[in-house]
Amino acid sequence: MINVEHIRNDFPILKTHISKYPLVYFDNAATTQKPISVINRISDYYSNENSNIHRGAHYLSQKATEAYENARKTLQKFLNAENSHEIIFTRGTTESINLVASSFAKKFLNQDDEVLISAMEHHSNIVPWQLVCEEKSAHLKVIPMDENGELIMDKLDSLLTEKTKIFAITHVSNSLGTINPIKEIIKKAHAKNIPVLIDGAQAVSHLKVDVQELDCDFYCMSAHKIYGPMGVGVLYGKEKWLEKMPPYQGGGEMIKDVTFEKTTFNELPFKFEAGTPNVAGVLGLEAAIQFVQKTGIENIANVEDELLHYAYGKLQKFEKIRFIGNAKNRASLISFVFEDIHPYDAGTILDKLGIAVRTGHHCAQPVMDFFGIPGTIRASFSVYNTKEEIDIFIKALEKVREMFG
Amino acid sequence: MINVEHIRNDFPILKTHISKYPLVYFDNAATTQKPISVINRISDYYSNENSNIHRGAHYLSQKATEAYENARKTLQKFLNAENSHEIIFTRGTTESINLVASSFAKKFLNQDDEVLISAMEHHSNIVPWQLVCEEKSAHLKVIPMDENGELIMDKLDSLLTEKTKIFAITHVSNSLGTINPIKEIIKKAHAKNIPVLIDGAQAVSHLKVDVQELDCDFYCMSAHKIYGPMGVGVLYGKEKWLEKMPPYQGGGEMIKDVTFEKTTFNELPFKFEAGTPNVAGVLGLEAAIQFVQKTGIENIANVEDELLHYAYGKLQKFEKIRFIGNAKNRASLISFVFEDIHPYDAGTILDKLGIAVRTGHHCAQPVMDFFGIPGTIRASFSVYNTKEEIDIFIKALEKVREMFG
Amino acid sequence: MTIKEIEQEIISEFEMFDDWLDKYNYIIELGKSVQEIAPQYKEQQYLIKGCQSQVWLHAKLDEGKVVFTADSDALITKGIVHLLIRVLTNQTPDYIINTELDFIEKIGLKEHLSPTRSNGLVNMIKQMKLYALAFKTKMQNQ
Amino acid sequence: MTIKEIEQEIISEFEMFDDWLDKYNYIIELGKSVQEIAPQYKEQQYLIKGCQSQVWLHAKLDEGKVVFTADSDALITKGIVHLLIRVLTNQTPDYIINTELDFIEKIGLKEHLSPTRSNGLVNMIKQMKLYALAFKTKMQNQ
Ligand SMILES: Cc1ncc(COP(=O)(O)O)c(C=O)c1O
Ligand SMILES: Cc1ncc(COP(=O)(O)O)c(C=O)c1O
Repeated sequence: MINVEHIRNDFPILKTHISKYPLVYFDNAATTQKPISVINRISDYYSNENSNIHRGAHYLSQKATEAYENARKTLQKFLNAENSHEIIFTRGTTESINLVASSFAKKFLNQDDEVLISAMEHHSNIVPWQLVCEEKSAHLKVIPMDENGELIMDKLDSLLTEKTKIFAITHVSNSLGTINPIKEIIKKAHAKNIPVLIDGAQAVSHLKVDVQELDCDFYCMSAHKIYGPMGVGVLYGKEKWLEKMPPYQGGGEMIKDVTFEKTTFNELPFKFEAGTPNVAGVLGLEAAIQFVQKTGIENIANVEDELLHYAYGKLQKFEKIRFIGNAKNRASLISFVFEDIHPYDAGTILDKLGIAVRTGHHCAQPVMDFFGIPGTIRASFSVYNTKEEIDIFIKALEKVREMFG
Repeated sequence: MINVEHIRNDFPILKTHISKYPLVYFDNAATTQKPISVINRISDYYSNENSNIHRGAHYLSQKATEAYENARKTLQKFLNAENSHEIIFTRGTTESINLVASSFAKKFLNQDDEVLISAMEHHSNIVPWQLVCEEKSAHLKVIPMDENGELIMDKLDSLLTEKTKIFAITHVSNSLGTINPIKEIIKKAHAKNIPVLIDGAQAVSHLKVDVQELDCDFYCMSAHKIYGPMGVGVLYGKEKWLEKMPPYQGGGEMIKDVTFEKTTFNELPFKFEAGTPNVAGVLGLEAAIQFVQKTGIENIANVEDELLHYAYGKLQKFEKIRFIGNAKNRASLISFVFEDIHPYDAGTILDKLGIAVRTGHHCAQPVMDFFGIPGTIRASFSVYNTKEEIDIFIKALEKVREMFG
Repeated sequence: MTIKEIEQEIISEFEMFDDWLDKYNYIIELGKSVQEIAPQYKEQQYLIKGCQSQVWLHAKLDEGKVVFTADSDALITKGIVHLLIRVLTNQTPDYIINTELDFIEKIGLKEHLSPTRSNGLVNMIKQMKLYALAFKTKMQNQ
Repeated sequence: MTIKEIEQEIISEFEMFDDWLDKYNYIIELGKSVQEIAPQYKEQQYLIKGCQSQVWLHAKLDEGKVVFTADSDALITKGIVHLLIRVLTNQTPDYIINTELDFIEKIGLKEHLSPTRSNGLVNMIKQMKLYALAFKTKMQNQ
């Protein structure tokens, strides 16, 4: 079992006060807070080990390179990738998706082809595909969802056609909490030889992910959403695809030989890692993964699920509350609106009371449009949150109802 | 005047020993070390302020957003850009150049057009242009240099033609130390209405850069080469170009409105900053810039120039030494080879003696090919280096000569 | 009254509150009492979009003075809209263009005017000045 | 001698040195004494490219044993090349394929075998095993 008090002590920011109120941080789906081990890993790197990597014959460079490549192996094990060179370090989920969209499209997307996404995607898994579809005169197709925020799986068969070149879908919705049945989805797509990219930004901090078991072709994640630093992410890609795809960015690291006439590219993973990598960030991510492994992803999920159910129970009693997203299988976030109170108003008062929740469209405007709302109040829980914090939150919501009711 | 001992105390890593030898870090052109103010800024951010930005109505998010946007203003002032929205935060110089190459080419580069670069570019300012030229069936042209590592300016006029759509050139060469006469170059290009991108990776830590005075169209830099963290860089671009250029990556932050049918993009600078930004990294960069401003860029340049001349004087006496790059106007780095000793051999022994220099092609293979050498030994100095360190370096080189001579 | 006088009046009103709760309750009351914009102006072309809340703004020239009406979908935004209008409506274009407002900061609501708050208010103020400028130009050309 | 015996011999030789300087001087001596590869093999197709230093490697089969010759442009690399050849030359393909070398680590030169050192040595060992495999296949098909 998890000792939450112990874990909270690992996170310096949780001692913050917002004017006279203790911080209640329920904006974990936007970004998680960082344990001291992550913060220290970065400081230690810059204080003792900092060097550019992969190129130097000197000691620091050698050490930094080893540390960086070890982090790649840590990520390989975390996602259970077959090969460490299938792990590409990027700037975040958004860049991972853009890398695939751009590079995959260059090679495999042609006029009148189709790209399939779902109705509950984050902008980061919509816009990159719109851009390449426009460039290639291809079409973006969308698998719809129902009122509960679950995909209408019946539609899948007819949307996966011989024109579909790739299917990009989120593992967990950041606005609804829905956990999609991606294993089944991947199987269906593969039956028609369609590769699948999974946006795992919201999933990896809550679910055990095994890319080989899922058999997904690409998997994307951000370090900052799983206790790691900003400016780092991961793209997992199956070797067979990454080998075939042309490079994304050009520069140092990703080349084998350069002349002005002709350049040959380096092997995986370097082909896709142009420029000086974010070594400190990657080591911070590794420390974050170690925090997750030490704590146990199942333990984390248990804590979070318990918080989710506790919060649901308490929220149910509010008048005029409408939950946005009622999927059966869900991650630890609740989106809701009060029918008579604007999310901005609620958010402002909650903020004054020290509670950090997200209000607005959560970078998922099409989802808001679908439900006919300007935005939601979203509370998302992490392993360091407590029932006491939820009680504070509920009290604050009562205040909100009182003020605007 | 600068008190170097005082400055050295600001850099924790300088106390490191490589086995029994004190570290002599002369690999500053690869990456500089970080002052404690930068390291602490990052830790403090994660310990007290961490939040996602631009989207939240809550206190932490608001504070983080303000800090991030203030850092943009700090960078604006540092480069003397006209507008703060002309400052785009990227992952580094490599990404800044790729962003321009990709986005500019989409709009302005057509078949049989030309892109001009120079013979002394880093791979990061060669390969992105090769990639877009190949895609667009355009041609890459190269302005040559002479045996001293200076551009042959006479050739410039005939290479800047009505076919030239953009001219990308380094401010300071990382392999030769040459400071190019970019102001004059920009004037010549502008006389023919050709925009100019400057690769400033090696320049900003040594020279005062004023983008308005230079009148360059784009200027690129990496935080990690100017005492800042890895994983952050800057693209300065003139508003008139950035406005016209299509977005590079798609995702959160860079949009105004998203529907599945049509997306409208956000205004500058957000249009080019897709996804969760590296807030901690940007604040670390800001702290680095403040370190430079506090120390004074002229003071830094003076210290570095003095080290350069001191080292030159001492190196001159070696037998069979050949300096690669003898430009009159140069930054604080020396590239050289011993005619009878392979750089790898020299580098290995220097490393054993605690001296971190770079050996190899420095991501500038065409430069090495030009001089007919496999690589060089490159010592690059920073404000925290000392003459005593150079003495140690010279002693070590004597040892090298003794062992291989 | 001049803009500065109205600003001062508002500042005095807000000095009465010694905690944020009373202050916000007052803003909410103000929000509820906004004279709503005429329905024909609650349309796309009068919309100032924010990421979080939205503002509709209409302006007309009446005997050399600019008359604003506005609305928002969020009550707190609406309360602040109410204050902005109270200060700027019925003033001459020139005066509107040349006056820097600072009462919002002084009554401790600055955070709502952060460009990153994206509630439409920053752009509303910009838009009010643009209207004033447009009317000024129009008057000069007459 | 078996590969393991030669490895042991080398390890004993290196145990004599008590500082790195003597060790490297010895490697440099070894580098100078490498039996140079025949000029016709010092060509592109025998080249194993590293970012820092390069290795040329040639292999032939002689009475069921693989005979390696090699060269490098850097002396230290050449010294290590010398040691690798001393261990693996004149052994049977099978034996070469199935033996994991560990003497480099034991004599404290592991850093030169880091895949990121890019001096060609890692790929040289790979290439030696590939040659052995090729010869083995060839012998089986005869
Ligand atoms: C489902 C989902 N996809 C993608 C992203 C984008 O991640 P990032 O902003 O870290 O690139 C997010 C988070 O904002 C998300 O929740
Ligand atoms: C001249 C020059 N340009 C570009 C780069 C690439 O910078 P980065 O690797 O930080 O993207 C470097 C440094 O490696 C450089 O020295």
